[in-house]
Amino acid sequence: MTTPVLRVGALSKTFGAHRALDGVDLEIGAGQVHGLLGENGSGKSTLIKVLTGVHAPDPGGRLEVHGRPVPLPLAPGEFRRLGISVVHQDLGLLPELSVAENMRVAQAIAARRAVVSWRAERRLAGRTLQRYKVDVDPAAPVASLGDTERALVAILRAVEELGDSRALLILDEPTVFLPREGTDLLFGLVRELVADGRTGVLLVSHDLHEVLAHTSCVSVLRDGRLEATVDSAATTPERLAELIVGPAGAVAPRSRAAAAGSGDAAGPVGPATRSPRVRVRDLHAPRLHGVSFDVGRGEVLGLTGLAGSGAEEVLPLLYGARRARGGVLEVDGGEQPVPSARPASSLRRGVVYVPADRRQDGGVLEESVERNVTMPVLTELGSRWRLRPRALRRRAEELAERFDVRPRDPGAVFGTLSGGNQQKAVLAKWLQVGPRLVLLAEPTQGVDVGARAHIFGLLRAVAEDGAATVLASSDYEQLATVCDRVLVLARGRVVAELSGPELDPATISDRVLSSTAPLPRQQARTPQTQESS
Amino acid sequence: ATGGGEVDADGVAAATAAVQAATGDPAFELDAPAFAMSGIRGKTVFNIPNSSAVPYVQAVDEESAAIAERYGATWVEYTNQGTPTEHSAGIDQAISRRADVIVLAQGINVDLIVPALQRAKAAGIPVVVTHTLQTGDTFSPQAADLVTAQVTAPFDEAAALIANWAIADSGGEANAVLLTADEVPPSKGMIASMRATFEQNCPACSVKVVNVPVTDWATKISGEVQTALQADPGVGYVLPVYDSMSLYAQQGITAAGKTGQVQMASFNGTPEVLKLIQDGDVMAMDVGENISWLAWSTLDQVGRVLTGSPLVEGGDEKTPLKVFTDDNVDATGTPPAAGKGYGDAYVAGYEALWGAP
Amino acid sequence: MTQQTTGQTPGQAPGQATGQAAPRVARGAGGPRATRAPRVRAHGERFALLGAWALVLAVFCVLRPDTYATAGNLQSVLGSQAVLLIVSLGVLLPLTTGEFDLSVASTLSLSAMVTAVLNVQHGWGIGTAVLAGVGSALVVGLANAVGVVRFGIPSFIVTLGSGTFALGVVQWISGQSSVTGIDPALVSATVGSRFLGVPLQFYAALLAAVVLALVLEFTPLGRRLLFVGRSPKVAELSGFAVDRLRAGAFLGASLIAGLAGVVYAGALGGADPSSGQSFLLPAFAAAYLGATAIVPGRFNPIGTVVAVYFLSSGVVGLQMMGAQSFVQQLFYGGALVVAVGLSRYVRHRAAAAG
Amino acid sequence: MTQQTTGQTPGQAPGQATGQAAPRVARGAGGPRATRAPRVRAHGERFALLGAWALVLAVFCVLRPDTYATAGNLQSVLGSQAVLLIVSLGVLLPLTTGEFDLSVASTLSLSAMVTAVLNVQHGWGIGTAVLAGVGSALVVGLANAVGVVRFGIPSFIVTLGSGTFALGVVQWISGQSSVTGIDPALVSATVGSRFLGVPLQFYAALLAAVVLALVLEFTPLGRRLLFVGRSPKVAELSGFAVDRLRAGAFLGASLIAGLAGVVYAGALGGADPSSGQSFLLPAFAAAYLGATAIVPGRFNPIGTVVAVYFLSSGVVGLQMMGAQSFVQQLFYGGALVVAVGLSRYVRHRAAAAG
Ligand SMILES: Nc1ncnc2c1ncn2[C@@H]1O[C@H](COP(=O)(O)OP(=O)(O)OP(=O)(O)O)[C@@H](O)[C@H]1O
Ligand SMILES: Nc1ncnc2c1ncn2[C@@H]1O[C@H](COP(=O)(O)OP(=O)(O)OP(=O)(O)O)[C@@H](O)[C@H]1O
Ligand SMILES: O[C@@H]1[C@@H](O)[C@H](O)OC[C@H]1O
Ligand SMILES: [Mg+2]
Ligand SMILES: [Mg+2]
Repeated sequence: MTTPVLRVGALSKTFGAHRALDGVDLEIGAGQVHGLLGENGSGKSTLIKVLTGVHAPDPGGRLEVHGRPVPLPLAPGEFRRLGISVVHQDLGLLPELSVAENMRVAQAIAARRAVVSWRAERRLAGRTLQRYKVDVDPAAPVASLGDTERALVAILRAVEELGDSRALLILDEPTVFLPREGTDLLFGLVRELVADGRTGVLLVSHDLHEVLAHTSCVSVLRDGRLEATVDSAATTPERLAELIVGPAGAVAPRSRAAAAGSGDAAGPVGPATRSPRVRVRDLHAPRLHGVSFDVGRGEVLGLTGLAGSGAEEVLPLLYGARRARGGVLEVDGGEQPVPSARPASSLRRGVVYVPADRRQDGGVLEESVERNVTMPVLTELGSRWRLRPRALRRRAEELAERFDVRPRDPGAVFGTLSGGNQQKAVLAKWLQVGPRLVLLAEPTQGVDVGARAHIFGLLRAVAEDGAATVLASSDYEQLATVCDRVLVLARGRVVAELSGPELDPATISDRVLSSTAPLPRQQARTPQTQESS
Repeated sequence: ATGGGEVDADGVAAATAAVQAATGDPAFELDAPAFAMSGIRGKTVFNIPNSSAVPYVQAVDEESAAIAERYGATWVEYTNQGTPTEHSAGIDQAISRRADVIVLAQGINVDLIVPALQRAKAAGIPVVVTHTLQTGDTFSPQAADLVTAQVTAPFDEAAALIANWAIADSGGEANAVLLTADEVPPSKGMIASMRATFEQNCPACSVKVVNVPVTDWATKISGEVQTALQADPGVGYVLPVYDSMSLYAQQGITAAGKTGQVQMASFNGTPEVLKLIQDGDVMAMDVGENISWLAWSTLDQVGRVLTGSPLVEGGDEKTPLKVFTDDNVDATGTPPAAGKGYGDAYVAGYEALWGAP
Repeated sequence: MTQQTTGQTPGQAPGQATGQAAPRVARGAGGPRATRAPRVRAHGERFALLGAWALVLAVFCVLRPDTYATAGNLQSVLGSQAVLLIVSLGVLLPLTTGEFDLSVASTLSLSAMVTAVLNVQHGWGIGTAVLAGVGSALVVGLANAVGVVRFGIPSFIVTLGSGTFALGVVQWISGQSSVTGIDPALVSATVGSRFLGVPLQFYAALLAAVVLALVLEFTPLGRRLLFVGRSPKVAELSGFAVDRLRAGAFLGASLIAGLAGVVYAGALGGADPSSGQSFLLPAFAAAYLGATAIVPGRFNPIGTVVAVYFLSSGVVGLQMMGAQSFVQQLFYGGALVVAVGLSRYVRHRAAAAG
Repeated sequence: MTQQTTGQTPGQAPGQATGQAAPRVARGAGGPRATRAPRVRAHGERFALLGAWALVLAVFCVLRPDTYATAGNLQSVLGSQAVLLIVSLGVLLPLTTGEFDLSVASTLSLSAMVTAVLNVQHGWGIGTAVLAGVGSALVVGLANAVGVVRFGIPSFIVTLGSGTFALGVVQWISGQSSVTGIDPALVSATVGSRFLGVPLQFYAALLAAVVLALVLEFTPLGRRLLFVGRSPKVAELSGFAVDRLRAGAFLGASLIAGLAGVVYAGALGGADPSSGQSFLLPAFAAAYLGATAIVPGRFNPIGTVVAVYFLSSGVVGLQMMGAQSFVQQLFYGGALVVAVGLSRYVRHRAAAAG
């Protein structure tokens, strides 16, 4: 057997009193796609940050690349020279710069040349994009790209950055932004990459099926310790879930019934039997051409579609986080034109929105969990002129308990929570207000299996209370699990409605893929939010 | 500081006399050759004031411009915010406009614009510096032959009057805080003059000097004054060398709760400060210089340069000082106005020297 | 409505910029409450600046027992910084929402000058003159709000511009000279009357600080302003009227600066066209330094009070020692950096031990 | 090594702050290159400020054909702004990396004063005196870098403090008075000699601007600095030595300010302790205004050059018209806000049309 591209030994990392990594040993072989799994907060991101020199590990850890020992901690940027490159979960793109500037930054910078020609760089970036058949204009600002396109740009950048000493490509939850087509493109690319026999891939993901489908072996972290490394071919999702959360933990939910929690045997009530609580009529936006639907009391409606289909646009438009061109939203009989919606007015109508990008939009990283989760209820728990600190604290404690936010300390700084716990806190922030309409974008993105089940349960409970829920996601598994009904969008229109027995991941996937091809890129890329009031 | 000695009655008498002598309307004492001011007709005077943001400076320039225009010259005012960079740029502008004379007015430090003055000299444009040096003083060697003429001012005499007034007012037992700004050219001489006067006329007086750079006047003077009054409760006089400091100093006295116990005297005769004498009890005396008179004296020397007439030797135009107190301040008008309260001997005097326009 | 947030928002083209400086004190921070440090250590940072102040007082009391360690001196230290303190509170508001207001000093001058000119030269009653002065200040605030919130111009440049413009107006209406002889009632209401030996303006400034502190810490409004500063995007999605809050912060800053101008006019017994400018940098220094104390990591009024008096206690001590003005500068500059550095150090220690 | 990024880094407690103002010109922005606006429109913004400059020149040439529209006047406008231009380039570097340097003006004074004192009072050769002057400037830069990068103190307060301290040193070594009579060789190298009627200092400043522009636009270093300013987090994750880059920006700013001080000493033929301060706000104004031109949305040297001359052309024109100094203030303040506002407007239009 060849030397592994990367080997770490006895790697630990302590933050204050907390040991995020605890004596981890890991080996990634050449030509191998190696999965890395673990609960939220188990240390995955920390491991990656050690490998990229962001964190200095505790003394005693070892690192070998291509069999050569490398002293720790790594100097800034050293990982580059070792042939390691990373796609961080937040992608690490600068929206205000062009695709080419973003893609070529490392090469342009690493070059010993004194001068960079951005024209040449643009050409090179264009070539890379072409080679992988990604139709993006290298001169376009990243801000004008959709999520998928951004993810592809980030991934292509990382592949290019591997350079000649190519050793390891790290993907930290690369697929959460990607619909199926993007995922396929990505893994096609990954296979091509490892085929050279010199490169390994470390894939961090919470999607057990995906991991099993695309890796040759999987390591599982629990509380910073390596729980096991198993052969992907010889294991099952259930076994993995057990490794992740421990034998006593929950098992990945396979059905709505399971998601609804124990004892809730009652299946979803069909839409026909519900009185519609929410009506959306003729929603128009640059990428939406007349979308209409109803959502019943207690119903969970899914929205999905390929990138550019408009599915991911609907929620921010309804909430007023972006401006629609036309359309009407009716909640409990009260009508309002969508273009005049604003977050504040939506909230007053009982409409809440949980954005997909929690780090950017969900909460303020440097403030405490308490301050974050109580944002919408400041006056409710106090008065217009007075806060009630004790009431706020109590509410935060309750929410942390109910939504299983870890650590359970409302004084903890939001930004220090692991990704999954941030998501739980953001959900807590919105679901506490007793909403009439819940708009959820990718609610379990980056959330571990245990927490995912918990979140599904919470969503169910909100629905039981009578809220109408619209859930936009490209996770078909999730849609099948929690939704009563799923609408598939393409070219800015609803092209299919699935319910009852059709609600399984494979069918949803079929319908999405068979919906007409996505919009030409050209159009898909036009800035979505130009029309100002 | 001095102090601790016996009260010197002779000194007090001398001080009182000196102050008394300066309370009347001054006479025109300049003794210089006559010349025809009409010769400046058609010439361009390019005036660069120290800073256009100082009202006192502005008032002098406005009066100068009026006189120059009366005699047919063009007066160009280079408004600026008081930095050496602007002063240099002003000289370049004067050169490019082919001015006939450049006036540097009211305290520009010529040493900081030597390179520009060299360009003016190369361009053959004479430079007149006004109201910057103490009468009798000369420029540094590097600047001396770049300046054609100057108009000096009796800064030291004014300072001595302030000291004498405090001596007289206290009956020879003044405990005074002197406020200065070292970086302003005449300041050091003025402080020396005040010290010398106290030493000579008042062995029992004590003196403390506090320096506050101009840029800090607004934020620091008030605090400094309060601190000084706190540190020595016996202080009875605060004597700023320039009366633009007195607004802030008065604030310090008020804030220290010493209104009625501490008095101020200063120099310049700025109308707003004279108004403080009229209005309140803190500002008690101001040594005034007649703004109009300064304008006429400027024009006198400038006219001599432009017409090639003999210069006033050393630049001593014998511009007078007048002491204003509650007794005579109303002569400057209510509210006080620039140029009022000094009589008009200078008009007749200069017109006699210059002839008709 | 043009939205100004970090990310993209409706009504804005992507690639559209707000161009804003975000003068946060604490980027990745939440203050020691948020850290897991033991309470004792956490208090170390909260009270580090108070400690430094006490130290300065102690040193000078020992060095100058007869003059420094007197009630009179204390009264004079307290009484003399009122205007600076009020202006510092003014800059603090926009800083909290992530914006700079460099126009406060000119706004102060404008308010003082309008009040003085109308009262002295046009014979208006002091009450109406004061109202007009404060009104003129609000006009500057309105211009700032419109420039920043509506047109999306960086606040640094809008307020630099509006401040310069306002100063021009001051010079214009004053004829570039001081205006003295304001109504004695105003003088008496600021420096003329005393309570416990300290002029009334001190109590006015203190009251302002306390009110502002209560608003920022204990009202929904204060919480909202803070969140707007931390992340406009999150604040907006949380339903806060971000534009109105930011505009309000600018108006509030101008209102406070306008009041400072009125107090200044009372303290001077008039107004002068230029001296207000000298408050600008000290006000920012106090706001930033104050953000290391009491509620570390946040701009906060009580911390600002401590900062102002810490600095002035040192300067007064040096003055009593007869130190030259450059020594005061050295102290001022050095104290700023050392005090902030120290508070970071305390926090580090606390974190390391936690 | 202490990392300063948005996220969390070793050696820093959670809740630990770098507390930095990020004076970005363009937050979510990319400028017109980035928008899909037709090229003409895009050029609209790039060249709007140049157009405004041309307009100002044209207006005054018409109003004052004999005095304004002369080679002499042009030469004097160009020649007189060299020091301001160099200082503006100094503030631009830290601005690019998202930091403020408020100490540049004091650094300039320090460098000028050290040079003058050593040359005039201690008889050092002008070459070594200049080196010492620039060296003293670098000490300030080092202090800034250490304070900001190592201790994580907000740059606003570090540089306010270090600037105040440096000014104290200037007052100290100068005895609070001007030091004149510097070696004529320095005078001749700055304002004494001319090329095409314009003093050499102008060409020095222009050269500095061009070099800096090339560095920022066409070298890896420039790109890194830009990335650090836009997102320290991303830059760090991309493996840049963020700390070193930010430290380097402060050192670079001080170096440039030090050179500006040397030029200033040459232009004055000496040094004075206070006038350097007057460059501070205009330098920031020029940097921010310049960020609306040539490469809109980024602080850029050539835009800064245009901004400096746009403003000074207007002020000189007003001076020639005999406008009072308050009119100059009104122009300056108004032009700042209007120019930036206009460039936003052009961008909006472009975006709307694209
Ligand atoms: N800079 C830090 N300071 C303090 N604690 C930290 C820091 N970074 C991470 N942690 C803690 O270390 C633990 C591991 O976090 P890490 O981000 O590696 O988890 P993860 O496996 O990536 O989780 P997720 O799946 O949610 O992303 C968590 O408890 C987290 O709160
Ligand atoms: N500003 C911050 N302060 C404290 N800790 C932080 C901060 N930023 C990031 N972290 C820590 O870094 C860890 C990793 O964050 P990262 O953004 O890489 O992924 P994540 O948010 O954990 O998402 P996920 O699993 O869902 O990967 C978090 O667990 C968090 O503890
Ligand atoms: O003439 C000057 C005067 O205007 C100012 O008050 O101080 C210094 C003097 O040079
Ligand atoms: Mg993670
Ligand atoms: Mg009186």
